[in-house]
Formats: sequence, C-alpha cells, structure tokens
Amino acid sequence: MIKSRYHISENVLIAPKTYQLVLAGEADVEGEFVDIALPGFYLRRPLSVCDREDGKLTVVYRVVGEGTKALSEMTEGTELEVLTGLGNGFDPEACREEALLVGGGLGVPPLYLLAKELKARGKKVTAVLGFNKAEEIILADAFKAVCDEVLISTVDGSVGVKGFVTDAIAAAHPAFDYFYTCGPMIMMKVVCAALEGPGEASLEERMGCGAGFCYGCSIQTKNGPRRVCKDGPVFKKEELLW
Amino acid sequence: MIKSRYHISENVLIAPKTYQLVLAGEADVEGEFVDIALPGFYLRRPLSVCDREDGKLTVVYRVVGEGTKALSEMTEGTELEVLTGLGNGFDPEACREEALLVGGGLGVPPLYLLAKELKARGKKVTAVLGFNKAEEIILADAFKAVCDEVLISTVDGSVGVKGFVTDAIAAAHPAFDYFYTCGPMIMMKVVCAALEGPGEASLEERMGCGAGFCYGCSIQTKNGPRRVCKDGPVFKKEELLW
Amino acid sequence: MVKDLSVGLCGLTLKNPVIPASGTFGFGLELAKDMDLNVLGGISLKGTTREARYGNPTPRIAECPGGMINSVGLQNPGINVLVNEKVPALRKVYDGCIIANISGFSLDEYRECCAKADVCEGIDIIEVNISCPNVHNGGMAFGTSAESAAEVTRTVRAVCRKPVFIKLSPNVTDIVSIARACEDAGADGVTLVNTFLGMRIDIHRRQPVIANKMGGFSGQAIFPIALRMVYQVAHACRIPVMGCGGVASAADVIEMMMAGATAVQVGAENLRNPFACPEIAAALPDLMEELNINTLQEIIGTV
Amino acid sequence: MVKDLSVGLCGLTLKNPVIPASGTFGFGLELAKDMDLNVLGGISLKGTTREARYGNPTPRIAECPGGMINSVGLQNPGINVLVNEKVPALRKVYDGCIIANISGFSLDEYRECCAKADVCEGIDIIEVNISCPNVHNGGMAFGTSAESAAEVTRTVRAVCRKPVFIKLSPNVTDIVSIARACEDAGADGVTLVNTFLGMRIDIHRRQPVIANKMGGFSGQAIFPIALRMVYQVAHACRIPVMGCGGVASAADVIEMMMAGATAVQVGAENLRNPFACPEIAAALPDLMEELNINTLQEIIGTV
Ligand SMILES: Cc1cc2nc3c(=O)[nH]c(=O)nc-3n(C[C@H](O)[C@H](O)[C@H](O)COP(=O)(O)OP(=O)(O)OC[C@H]3O[C@@H](n4cnc5c(N)ncnc54)[C@H](O)[C@@H]3O)c2cc1C
Ligand SMILES: Cc1cc2nc3c(=O)[nH]c(=O)nc-3n(C[C@H](O)[C@H](O)[C@H](O)COP(=O)(O)OP(=O)(O)OC[C@H]3O[C@@H](n4cnc5c(N)ncnc54)[C@H](O)[C@@H]3O)c2cc1C
Ligand SMILES: Cc1cc2nc3c(=O)[nH]c(=O)nc-3n(C[C@H](O)[C@H](O)[C@H](O)COP(=O)(O)O)c2cc1C
Ligand SMILES: Cc1cc2nc3c(=O)[nH]c(=O)nc-3n(C[C@H](O)[C@H](O)[C@H](O)COP(=O)(O)O)c2cc1C
Ligand code: FES
Ligand code: FES
Repeated sequence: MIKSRYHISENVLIAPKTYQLVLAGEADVEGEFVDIALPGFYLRRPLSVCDREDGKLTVVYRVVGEGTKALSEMTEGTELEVLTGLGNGFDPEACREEALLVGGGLGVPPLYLLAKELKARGKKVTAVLGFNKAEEIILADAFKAVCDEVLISTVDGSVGVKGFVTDAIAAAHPAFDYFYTCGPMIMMKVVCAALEGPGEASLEERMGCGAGFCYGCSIQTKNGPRRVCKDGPVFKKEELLW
Repeated sequence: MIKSRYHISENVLIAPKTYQLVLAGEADVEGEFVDIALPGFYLRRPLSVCDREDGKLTVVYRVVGEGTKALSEMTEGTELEVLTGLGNGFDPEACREEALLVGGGLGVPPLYLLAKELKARGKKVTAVLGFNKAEEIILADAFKAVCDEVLISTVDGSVGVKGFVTDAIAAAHPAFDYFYTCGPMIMMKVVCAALEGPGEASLEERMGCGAGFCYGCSIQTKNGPRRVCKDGPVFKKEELLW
Repeated sequence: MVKDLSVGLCGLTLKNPVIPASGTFGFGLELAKDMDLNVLGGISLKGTTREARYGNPTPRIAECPGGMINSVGLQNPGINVLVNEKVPALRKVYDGCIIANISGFSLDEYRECCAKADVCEGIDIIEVNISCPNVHNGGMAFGTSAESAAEVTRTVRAVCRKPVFIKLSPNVTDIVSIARACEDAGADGVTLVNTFLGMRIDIHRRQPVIANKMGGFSGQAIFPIALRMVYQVAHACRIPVMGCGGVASAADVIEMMMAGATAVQVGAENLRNPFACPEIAAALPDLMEELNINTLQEIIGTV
Repeated sequence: MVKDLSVGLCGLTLKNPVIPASGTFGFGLELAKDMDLNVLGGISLKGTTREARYGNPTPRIAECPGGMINSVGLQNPGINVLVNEKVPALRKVYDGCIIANISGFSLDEYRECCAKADVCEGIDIIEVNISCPNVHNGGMAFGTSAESAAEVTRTVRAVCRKPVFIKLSPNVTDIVSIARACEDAGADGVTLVNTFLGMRIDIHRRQPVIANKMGGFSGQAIFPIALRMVYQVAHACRIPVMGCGGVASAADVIEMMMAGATAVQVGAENLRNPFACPEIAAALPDLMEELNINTLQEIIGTV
C-alpha cells in the first residue's frame, strides 16, 4: 500500500453519468483498486483500475452519489491523494488456454487490464459485455482491440444479443477453461451458477479502510470470514457463499 | 446583508504573515466588514473592508490560524462565497473639522476607507499608525496619499516615534475634534482613556453568524448588551465599558 | 407534478417542515429585511426566561470540525418583552407557525413564563427547553432525568392550552425513557435534540476557547446521533417529534422525516449561512421529485 | 532543542503518546509491511471475545459528515488466537506498548479473557471495553451504569496483575460518576471514549445504511465531546486517562493532553489515512517547538 499524490490528466464523460478518469503520478503500482481521498468527504472512494501504463492509472466510474459527483466536476490538473496497491485482482495464471471474461455495466472496466494480461501470456480471450442499452456501452472498442472475440448483450436489445450476459453466452457457447466475472452481484451469482468449471468473481462491499485492517468489509465464505478489500475483491467461485 | 460569490483578483504578501486580498464581484456594497466562507471550515472569517471601489473589495489580513493560512494559499481566480453588508462602521459625520485616526497593526487597514470618506467631506485628517517594527508597517504610503499628516510609531523605534501610538500623539499633539481608533483592545482602551473629547473604537469578538441574530458576540455597554457584529463593531467611546 | 410540502403538527398545518431552531434565528425580526420569512414553515424564537439575561461572558463561540460550540447562555430580554414586543412585531410580518422557546431555572419560572406565552396571541406552539447546558444549576438538571423532565412537563401542561413541546437534551443515557416520561406527563410533542456538552482548548494560550470553559456543541457533526435519537423516540412514542441536530440540507430534512420527524429544525447551519432555511425549503420540491415523493407527510417515519 | 515525547503510564514508559485505537488498526500485523510500527507509542489491538465472532452483517460502514458509523460487531478470532498467535507475532516486530482490548457478554467471559491476557507475555496493558454499542445485550449494558461498570472492573481486577484500563462509553448522562466507580473498583486507568450510537438512512432506498440499523459513530466530528469528557474525568479522578475520540492531528493530541490525557488514541482517522498515527507522531516535535513545549509529560492536564 502506498499513499501518494496524483493529478488528473483526463476526466471525460464516456457514457451517461459515466466518466473515464486518468491519473498521472507514481510509476506503475500494483493493486486491483485505488482508494481516492475527495476533499470534503470523510471516507475514500474505492475504484477499480481499468488500465495502467507509463505512470498513468485509468479508472472508469459512474456518478451515483455526492462523492462521485464531486469527482466528476474536477478538472484537469487537480491533485488527488490516492492509496494504491490495494486488493488482490484476477489471477491470469489460473487460466490454462482459453479465458472467458464476463462483465456487466461498471464491472466491465476492471476486466480490461485482465484481458491485456491474459493476451500477454498468449491466452485466447473471449469477452462478454452486458449493458442496459446502446448508449451505456463502454470500452467495446478497447476490448475488441485486445480480445479474440467480444460479445455484447443489451437488456433492450439495441445492440448485440437482447437480454443478459448469460443469454449471449448461451447463444454463442464460447469455449473456455476458466472464467472471470465482474458486475452487479446478482449478475455474478447467476454467471457463477450457469457456467460450469472454475472461475473467479470480483465483489463489492462498503469499505472503511480499504486496506485490510478495519474488518468493515467482511463476508462469510466457505473458508470462513474474508475481507473483500484485502483477501479480495476477487474470490474464487468455489469459495463464495453468495 | 448579501450572500454572493467573489473571486480573488489579488492575494499578495505585503508584510510578514500579512496579505492584501482584493475580491472582485458584486458592485459596491455597504458594510464595515465581510464574512468569508472558507472551504473546510465551519464558520466564516470576518475581515474588515480596507478599500472598496469599482466592484472590488480590499481587505488586509494576518495569518493567525488555520483559516487565514488556508486563505493565504488561495490563488487568483479562486471563488469565495462572501457575506457583505455587515456591521456599522465609523461615522465620518461625527467629526466637525479635524479628525484623528489611531490605528495599531491590523487595525490600520479599516481606517483607510474612513480616511478617504473624511477627505471626501473636506475634513482635515491626521493618522497615527503604530506597529511593532519597520518590517510590519503596512499602508503607510496609501495613508500619506490621502491624509494631511501621517505619524508612525514603532515599538522598537526603527521608524518614527519609538513606543506606542500614544507616545506619537503625545509628541506631536495633533489637533482634532473627534478621534477614530482600531487595533488591539488594550491599545484602544489606552487611546480612549488618554484622548480627551469624543471618539469611537472598532471592537473585535469571536463571531457566530456575523449578522446580528445569534447573540454570540455580545458585549456589555453602558446602554446594556450590544452585538459587536450588528450594533458595532464601531462603538462610541462613551458607550464602552472595556 | 406539484409537490405538497405541508405537514400537520398537533392540529396546526405547517406550509413546510423547515423551522429555524431556537437561538439560531433571533426573534425572526433580525432577518426580516434579508429574506421573505413567509417561506418558513415555522420559527422557533430565541430561548426566553422570566427576567432579562445578558448571558455568559465572551468568547461564547468556538469553531470545531463540522460544527461549533456556543455558550450564549440564554441572553434574552425576558418573557414580558417577548410577549409584548417581539411576538406581536413578528406576527405582523410572518404568517407561519411561531414557536416560543421557554427556559427556566425553577418550576415556578417555567410555569410563569409558559402561562404568559400561552395567552400571547401570536404564539402557536410552546417549546420548553429543559436541556440548555450553558447555565449552572439550570436546564441541564431538568432534562437529564425522566422524573424531573416529567415534572416540568406536568407543571407547564397545567397552565397551557396551546400545544406544548418538550425539548430534550441528548446528553443522556436513555433518551427514550425521558421522552416517554414527557409523553405520559402530557406533552403534545418533543423536540430533539439540543446541543451536546463540548469543549475546545486553545493550545497556544493553553486555555479553553470558551470563556465559560464548556458549551453546547452542534452542527453537521451531530447529525447521525440526533437522527438515531429521533428514530428511537419516534418509534417508541405516539406524540410527534420535531427533529433537530446537524440538519444542513434538504436531504437531511428528508432523512430526519424518514426517521420519524414531523417537522425539522435547522440550528447552527443558519450561523454559517443565514439563508440556509429558505434555501433548504426551496430545494425540497426538486429533491422530492428525484425521490418519487409527492407529499412530505407520507414519508414521516417510513423507515 | 531535542523534544521529549515520552510519557509515563502506570509504571510503563511510552516512547510517545500516540496509540491507534482498538478496532482501527487490526492486530497491528496487518500494517507491519506498510510502516515502521516502532514509531508508535502503543497499539490497542482489535477487540477480542472468548469465542471467535464473525460480527454483524454488511454494510457495516456508513459515511457521515466529519465521521463514520461502524457496525463491525466485534469480529475477532477469539482470545486463544489472540494470546497464542497474534500477540507473539506482533511482539516479534514491535517493541512498544501492546494493549489487549477485551469485550464480553458476561462477567464470566470478561474474567476468563482477561485472565488469559494477563498471562500472555507480550501484553502490557489490558483495556476492557464495556462500551461497544454494536452487540445486543452486550457491552452497552455494562458501560451505562456505574454499578455494572464497577462490577466488571472488580471482576477483571481480581484476575489481573497487569494494568487494567476500563474503556467507557460516551452514551451516558454522567461520565464522571462511571469513571469514579471504576477507579474505586480498582481500575488503573480509563480510556475514553468509545463510539456514539448513531444512524444514517439511505433516502433513495428508504432503509438504514447499516445492515444492523445503528452503529458506532466516531471520527473528527466527536472530538469536542470526547475532549470535554476527558477534561471532566481527568479532573475528577486520580487514575490516568487515555483520551480517544476524533483525534486527527498532532494539535488534537496536544489538546487532549492539555485536557488531561496521558496518552491519546487515534481511531477512525486511521481508516481514512492508514498512515495517520506515524504522521501524527512525526509532526509532534515541530508543533512542540512552536508551542514552547519541551517534554510532553509536562503538559498533561495543564488546562
Ligand atoms: C473494490 C471496489 C471497486 C470499485 N470499483 C468501481 C469502479 O471501477 N467504478 C465505479 O463506478 N464504481 C466502483 N466501485 C463503487 C464505488 O466505490 C462507489 O460507487 C462510490 O464509492 C460511490 O461514492 P459516492 O460518494 O458517489 O456515493 P454515496 O452513496 O454518496 O457514498 C456514500 C458512501 O458509501 C460508499 N458506497 C456507495 N456505493 C458503494 C458501492 N457500490 N460500493 C462500495 N461503496 C459504496 C461510498 O464509498 C461512501 O463511503 C467500487 C467499489 C469497490 C468496493
Ligand atoms: C469585525 C471583525 C473584523 C476583523 N477584521 C480583520 C482584518 O481586517 N484583518 C485581520 O487580519 N483580522 C481581522 N479580524 C480578525 C480575524 O477575523 C481573525 O484573525 C480570523 O478569523 C482568524 O481566523 P483563523 O482561522 O486564521 O484563526 P483560528 O484561531 O484558527 O480561528 C478559529 C476561530 O476563531 C475565530 N477567531 C480567531 N481569532 C479571532 C479574532 N481575533 N477575532 C474574531 N474571531 C477570531 C475565527 O474566526 C474562527 O471562528 C476581524 C475580526 C472581526 C470580528
Ligand atoms: C447559538 C445557539 C444558541 C442556541 N440557543 C438555544 C436556546 O436559546 N434555546 C434552545 O432550546 N436551544 C438553543 N440552541 C440549540 C438549538 O436550537 C439546537 O437545538 C441545537 O443547536 C442543535 O441543532 P443544530 O445541530 O442544527 O445546531 C442554540 C444553539 C445555538 C447554536
Ligand atoms: C471500525 C471500528 C472498529 C472498532 N472496534 C472497537 C473494538 O473492537 N473495541 C473497542 O473498544 N473500540 C472499538 N472501536 C472504537 C474506537 O477504538 C474508538 O474508541 C472510537 O472509534 C472513537 O475514536 P475515533 O473518533 O478516533 O474513531 C472501533 C472503532 C471503529 C471505527
Ligand atoms: S475495508 Fe477495512 S478491512 Fe476491508
Ligand atoms: S455574531 Fe451572531 S449576533 Fe453577532
């Protein structure tokens, strides 16, 4: 865990209420998510790392409350204090040859970095990305540039398969030996139940410290209590009790 | 009382820990002091108006705590929410012909606007300005440009009369029919006791609302309780109990 | 869709639930030139005692993170000036609910002041402060036990025909038992909460910031504790609750009402923003729209 | 001039008064890789009970202006794991004062846990939490009356040779009477304060934010109330006080000490800034210079 100052080098609207934030600062740091201090707010805001290179971190966030609203109003050059090196991310080594990535909404961005890591290891990568409607689609081109195949589903059918990610998977039957999923809890639960074989899911929980010492984010797993921020946020499918 | 947004058009160091702040916004507004909201601080900071023209307000402040420190670090263009139209200032009409202005340290700035107002009414104005030492002298040239005579005292004798404002007055014996004083409480008390004839003094008190409705700043006077922010901050010498 | 902001309180109808809290809005008159008072659902006037009081020595104000301490100490011109001058003058310019806030150092004083407030035409509700922590041997003692709270309630109840609200102190182990005691003793409602006893030290001068050492702490900082007490009392009593403590926005008003408050008082926030109450009242309709609320009355105590 | 930050506490010497508060720094080990723990005067470990506990359902955390609510609910691996694994592991990397924080649901549980902590070599001080508001029928009941607080104190005093601090709840009418009762029952010191019972409602979902409805409110917001209690107790009792509640800076540490605290615990601030304690300890010498303080010991209770 490292506490350091970053400055905003980009903070742009990429879909309704959804922003892509690029932070420049400290050279490449580890960690699945960052925890950003926002002036005037008591707790930090955890956001998953979507991409990372050349001392720049990209996160994609949706405005859901006062904190993300304040963040969305910050301009280029604004300094932010950020905790990095947090959380255990997806394990690209767990996949033997063919990976299936299943993302829903704001769960899509963290899978992007994983897709790059899997490709760097020579794996075949299929991504299934689910959204509510056409205008909410994010990062589709970025995934297409990296993955072997990208399937899109929308609830209203405006783009790709009409329905949920599971409908897109059922229709295309992609081959995979390991899956990775991130998105709304209910989506991940359904995905874990529907897909046979091993995989892992990235959870979300209200956090205090974000760094494993306040036990504010504990969940019960088959192996006893686990901290989402430190032992996760990514957990193996077999471990999860839902 | 008006609440409006100003932006900083100047915020420069003019003496050790002492800054001149020019706020641009709302056209000329009344009031002896303004009450500035500082992000991250619960209460506003009251600062006396030193000058006012063309929709610009000048205040001079010293860094004494966290709030003024934060203010001193703000750059040009920063927006601030300000309450204006607060307090009853000095009464330039109270002087018949010859006015004596007695200021000490950060009590000097508010007398500047008064000096201009007295001159506009054709009065003769003598200003006695007291400081600790040469480097802390502020606004001397501004006063010289406006007043008929300016006497300086410094505690260490580095400039002008060595000692306090009362020493400078005792040495020069300026003629006056009314005096106005602003500065440390102890200075004003001594000035009011030493000077014969009528005059008025500008008090300071910790404030809640700054606008006369919380009764946080009350003092006892010969005429009963008075609110420094609303009934003052300027009070007639005869009224004060010290 | 037009939003209905009105709430019913002891047979009165308030045009909206937003009320400046006692001591943080003077007698209303001080602000009459600066805003249209008639946008306010009610106004709780400065705490009044039998005799005129100067209050405590200054400094009376200390800043804190997210709040402030005051030790005004019930400066007021006395009950006769209230009923003969202040209330009639306010009534001329204000058509909403006028709440007289009464403090006392003895049962006699409470009885006498409340009786005078009861026959004062302009006053709609009598709010009895048994909680002010600033006065030695004063309000604090009455507000910190169920027995003495009930005693004050019975005393004033006997001399009032108007609705009587007892304003409780949060500096207690069990707020519910005190509220219940007031209800049983005939209170028409309770206002909660008053300030917390707090203190700050000036580490440079090595002295308390407040001349009186301690004072009443309030402001945004206390909101979660006040909200909890409103929730507990509203779910344990049948009389209405005026929620108070740390309210600073329209969202806070809604949160207090969902916790069980019928009306909501705004205190220290007025000191940092004299226009807080009119701004909050004006912001309510849009927020109601966002939250799918058509009438405020319907959300009271829904959580 | 070299500054002396050390303070004496029940015969122990702390290298400085800065101590992460129980529950906000895990068992110390969680942060051992991220900082040099040895810059801390002491560490109060996560609250421990007889049996392992998972604690309360999530969400357990709610943000507030200037503070937060937690309802962790004493998640811990049980006293045996504490004394056999956690403390020995921490002792290997940490040479300061190790404080075991013990909670219980019965006198028996307190007795058994404290007895085990007392014979655990690495533990220097036993801090008995009689105040955690998260557990039904739990700590709250013990901490809210002088009698039951004294009862717990006597019970654990009888089985401990190490210094025993009783950690008090601020959710009480009269903190002084409770502290005095603990002193009379043999406590070597008191820690004050624990969290305030608080609540937040999510107005969009119309539900409490915290799964358990209410939880413990703490952080900067409570500083003025905590400071007042420290002042009152330090001036009424002869045993040392560990001050806690809203401390977020070196200036806050000095203010707590001037109010009467011998050592100062930092709680929620660690959650928003994991490096808060080392940063505060590092900032003390310069601040002492500015305030003309040479040894911290000399300022304790000077106001
Ligand atoms: C490990 C992790 C990774 C995340 N990654 C992303 C991401 O990449 N993009 C994105 O848009 N969002 C992400 N989130 C959710 C994001 O943290 C919240 O949307 C954000 O904190 C909301 O802040 P707010 O002030 O706008 O909302 P408010 O509701 O005003 O926040 C109030 C409090 O609740 C917390 N909170 C609110 N919603 C959530 C939530 N869903 N999860 C956790 N805490 C919450 C806030 O952090 C804050 O403490 C992630 C959450 C976690 C735990
Ligand atoms: C009517 C009036 C006019 C003033 N005009 C000027 C001016 O022109 N130039 C100038 O330098 N100062 C002036 N002051 C004093 C100025 O308001 C304080 O120095 C300033 O508020 C300190 O803020 P801080 O955050 O730096 O100090 P802190 O000590 O951190 O402030 C803590 C709290 O105490 C209050 N406070 C601290 N010192 C004073 C004080 N001396 N008077 C009133 N409140 C105080 C602050 O407003 C704040 O609420 C004036 C005060 C009043 C009442
Ligand atoms: C400056 C000031 C003066 C107050 N005077 C009174 C009073 O006279 N009577 C009373 O019942 N409450 C008084 N209070 C308490 C408030 O009415 C209110 O109950 C308390 O401040 C909590 O609300 P808040 O957090 O919104 O400030 C006063 C509060 C402040 C800040
Ligand atoms: C997440 C969290 C967990 C806590 N757990 C405990 C605990 O196990 N035992 C205890 O005595 N106090 C516990 N506390 C209370 C703190 O130790 C401290 O007394 C309180 O938070 C006030 O200090 P603060 O305002 O600095 O947070 C906890 C506080 C927090 C925020
Ligand atoms: S948020 Fe503190 S342990 Fe996970
Ligand atoms: S500061 Fe509120 S009346 Fe003067």
